[in-house]
Amino acid sequence: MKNLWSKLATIDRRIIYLLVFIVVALPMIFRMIMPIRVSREVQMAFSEIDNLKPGSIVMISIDYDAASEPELQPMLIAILRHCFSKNIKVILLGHWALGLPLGEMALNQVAKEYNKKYGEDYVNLGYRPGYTALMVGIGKEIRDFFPTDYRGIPIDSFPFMRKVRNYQQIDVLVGLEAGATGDAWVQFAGARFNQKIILGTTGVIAPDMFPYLQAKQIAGLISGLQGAAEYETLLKKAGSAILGMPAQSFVHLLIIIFIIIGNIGYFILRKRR
Amino acid sequence: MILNIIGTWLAATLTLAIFSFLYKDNPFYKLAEHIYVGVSAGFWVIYVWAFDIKPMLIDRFLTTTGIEKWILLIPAILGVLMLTRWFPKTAWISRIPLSFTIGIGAGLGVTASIQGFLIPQIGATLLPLTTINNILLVIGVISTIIYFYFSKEFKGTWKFFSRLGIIFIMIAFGASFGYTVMARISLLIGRIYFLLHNFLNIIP
Amino acid sequence: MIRTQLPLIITFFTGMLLIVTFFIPHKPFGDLEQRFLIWYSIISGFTVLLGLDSLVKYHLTKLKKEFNIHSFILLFSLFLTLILGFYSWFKFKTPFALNSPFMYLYTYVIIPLQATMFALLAFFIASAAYRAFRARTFEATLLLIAATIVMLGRVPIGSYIWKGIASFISTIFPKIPYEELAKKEIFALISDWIMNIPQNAAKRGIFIGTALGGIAMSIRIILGIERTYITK
Amino acid sequence: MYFFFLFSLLQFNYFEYVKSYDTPSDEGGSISLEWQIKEEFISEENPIKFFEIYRSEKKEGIFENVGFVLSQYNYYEDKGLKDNKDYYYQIWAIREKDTLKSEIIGPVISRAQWFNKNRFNVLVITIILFIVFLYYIEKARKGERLFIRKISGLDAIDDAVGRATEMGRPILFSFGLGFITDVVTIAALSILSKIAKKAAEYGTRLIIPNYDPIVMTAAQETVKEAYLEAGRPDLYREGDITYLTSDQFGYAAGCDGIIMREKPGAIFWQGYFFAESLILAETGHAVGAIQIAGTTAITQLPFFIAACDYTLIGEEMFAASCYLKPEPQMLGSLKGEDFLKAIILVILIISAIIATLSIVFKNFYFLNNLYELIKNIFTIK
Repeated sequence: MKNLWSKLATIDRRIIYLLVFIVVALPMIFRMIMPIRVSREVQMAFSEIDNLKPGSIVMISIDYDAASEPELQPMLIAILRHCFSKNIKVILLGHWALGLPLGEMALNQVAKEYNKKYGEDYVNLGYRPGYTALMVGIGKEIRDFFPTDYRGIPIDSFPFMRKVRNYQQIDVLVGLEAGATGDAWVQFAGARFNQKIILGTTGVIAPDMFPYLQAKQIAGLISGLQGAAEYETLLKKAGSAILGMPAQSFVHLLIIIFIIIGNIGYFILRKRR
Repeated sequence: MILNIIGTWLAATLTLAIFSFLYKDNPFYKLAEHIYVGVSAGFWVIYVWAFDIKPMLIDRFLTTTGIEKWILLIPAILGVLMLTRWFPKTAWISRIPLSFTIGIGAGLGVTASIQGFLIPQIGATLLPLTTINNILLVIGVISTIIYFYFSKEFKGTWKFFSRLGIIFIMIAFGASFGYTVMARISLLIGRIYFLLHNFLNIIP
Repeated sequence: MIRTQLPLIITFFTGMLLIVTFFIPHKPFGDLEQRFLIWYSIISGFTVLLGLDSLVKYHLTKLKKEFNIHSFILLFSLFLTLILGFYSWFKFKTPFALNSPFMYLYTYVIIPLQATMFALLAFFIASAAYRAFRARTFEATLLLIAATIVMLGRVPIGSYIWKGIASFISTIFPKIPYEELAKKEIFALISDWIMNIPQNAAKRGIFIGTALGGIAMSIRIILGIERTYITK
Repeated sequence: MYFFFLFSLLQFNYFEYVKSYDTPSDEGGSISLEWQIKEEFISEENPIKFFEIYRSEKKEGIFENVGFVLSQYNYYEDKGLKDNKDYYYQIWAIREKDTLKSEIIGPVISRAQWFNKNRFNVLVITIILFIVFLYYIEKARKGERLFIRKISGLDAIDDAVGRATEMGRPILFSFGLGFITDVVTIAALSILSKIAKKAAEYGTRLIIPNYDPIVMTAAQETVKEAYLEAGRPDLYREGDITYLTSDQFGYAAGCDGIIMREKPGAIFWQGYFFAESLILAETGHAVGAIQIAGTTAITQLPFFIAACDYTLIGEEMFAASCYLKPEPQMLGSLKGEDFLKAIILVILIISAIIATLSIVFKNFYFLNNLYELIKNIFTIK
């Protein structure tokens, strides 16, 4: 008996690691889903894209990098899935040089799922420095900044891009933001050119974006991993956010159980001594 | 496309190699670790030169005119002086740029601490003792400050408050610990999703 | 003499200049802080070479003593990255062009390595909690209780547990209606309170202390009393 | 009739006021604008979307749009202007259905100032701090004896080095991700100096992997000097104080590798840390090292407390160099810190009493004003 208590007080860390791994992986493998309440601002964002006709054009801006990947990448994937499932064309660009690879990865992944072809259904314009000038400039003529896509292919060689000249041909702009570029999109694309904008942001900067929503400067707001999970719920297609939510609860519980076990072992051993 | 597949395999292999460290140190981890240190050290050289030296020094030197242009030579010279460490005889010269950077830190350490921490944190604690929360907050701040008193032995009332201070500190640390768990699990969810979805393709 | 006195003079002058000009918005003092920080960035751009030299020298000496695959791999990946970086810079005008080989390396090597190292924290936070959160002393008990409550307050499972507790309470005390009790998200409420009041208070106290300590340290550095970094 | 005429002229004016003035306490090149739209033009069915700001260099010239703010703001700072030059402004309120334009205001001129009035309270506090520190340092220099309480994390340094020596294992020291411009790194250098001296006396190897090259050079100098002072310059090995990488988690991966292979008997985490703190400390614990951490990074303290044997919390880090090197001047500045803490305590207590009384006795305006004054001193403008 004494042996058992001392074992409880000194569980090998590898057993803890294994259990954490299992508790995160299993709910994901078995696609366990907990009900999620959808907030109004995510519903607004979803409806905006949902109401677009096939062939409409959505421009997505990747304004984050690897540090905000866990929060913003699920949003990007969910929105791409939404667009591709409705045959909406996607233009991707970004203002963070180190974030664009994340955009490219998501595009490759989702395009494969929906059998979409580069140049016919989506293009990736890449990164250009100096975001203010770029945001204002697209209002006049997108070719002034992006005569070619990120590989150097002229954008006019893609059929659907030929008719895109400026914001007027872009139905919705989606900004995925981890910093100040979200404000800039609202100021330059939104206020000057009346571009319809949806923002997806990290949990940290979301409170700063709410005034824009109240002022109807943006048409929807998705914030943090919770927001991504809500979007996935509306889309009825599970992604990493919604699949990860149950794991959160279980790991928290697991850690608390470990703390309790450790303390039971510790107290009984101490009493014996 | 084939490059993407190779890339995903590479990424997955490296991911698993790092995770293997949880069991124990092993050749796979050791390999991944040395690749990581090598690649990231190289990456930072390029990063610093592309985002610091080129725009802040070279481009600016080429585009500005007049005195501003020549002022830029000061940091450039200080930077070069740093490299005198390579030769034992001149190594002491590198103390000039070193002491300059330490001076920057110390100067900012005074004004930035006063403006950024001292004033706002004191200002936020100037509260009327009309609610229990306010009373607790003020007592908590006071006793925590007392805990950090160094030139007095903790005896009597003083001891009471310093102990109260450590109680507040421990509650605070426990709470921040618990608060952070969620963010850390999110990271693991992201990695496992990558393995299950992008690599093994067994979940949507 | 010059070797020890000159650095102290430079530190004094730089530090005092930054403090005094903090209050002067007029040119050329207004942007001095910004300017010095840019200068610091430029200086550290050069010191990258010192770091590189240190890393390469260390592993070359190791390799010279006897061949080992790991030092070789490290140097190989270091130089490969540098070559790909400068090649991409030259060919695409920026090393960060998405289709450049340098970015390929970033995407499929650095990002997964970074993310996985970061994700190790999920395991370590569990093992640290298990080991350290023992009710050894009164203070340690408070630490673990605060952590547990905040953990429960952050996830949906906390409210399930509370519903269980609520039904237990209402069976023992039938006068307390279950419905109303269950509606109160007690763990979330307490956890918010802990974060806002005691957590905030202690954090403020630590901030004030740290700020004072940092200011004292800075003044000691400026006055040349603290001079560990300058040797004879 | 005459009245009506005047009224209709005034009705043309949609704004309560529009003010423009040189932005105070700045380096010039900036003009501030403030405005208030009349209440009767704020309506539910035709709400204001935002305000646009127009600028011209001549009153009759062409006005150019220079920026906009959302409707809830009524302040705009126009930057990037030339000093001592006339500018004219006009504010447009863009409403759902129409646009209301203010009258043209100006000319207004931008200038640079020599003193930042917004920082007056910072200046006063800076001067007070300097006076207090200089006074106590001077007092200590004259030879007054000062008491300093025990800091257990620092007393443990000798034991930790001793234990590593007994076990025949090396010592590992890390500055975390701090740069030389973080004063906490300088505090860590002082602690390193003490550890290096002990390590040299015992002949124990000291390994320091680095994140920042400048910190690395400072560490090399400090350790070399400490070995020299301990009379063992022969033991100094520059190859043990190396640069790893400036990638946060690359550094953690490298440190973890070193810990696993070298199995240090004592580990010191001293400096500024971010999320990697727990990765490092848990690995250190796994190899059974005594760990002494110290940081001012408040977010990482809980993890060090959980995983390490001793942790220096915030200010204790800065007190360390005084504690380890008890020169009179050092102790003097520590005494100065404590004096300032006492002042802060007094301020907190007195202002709490005044604030409470001013609520209880609402008629004593004096108390209320006093409380407002104290609050004003501790507000950043």
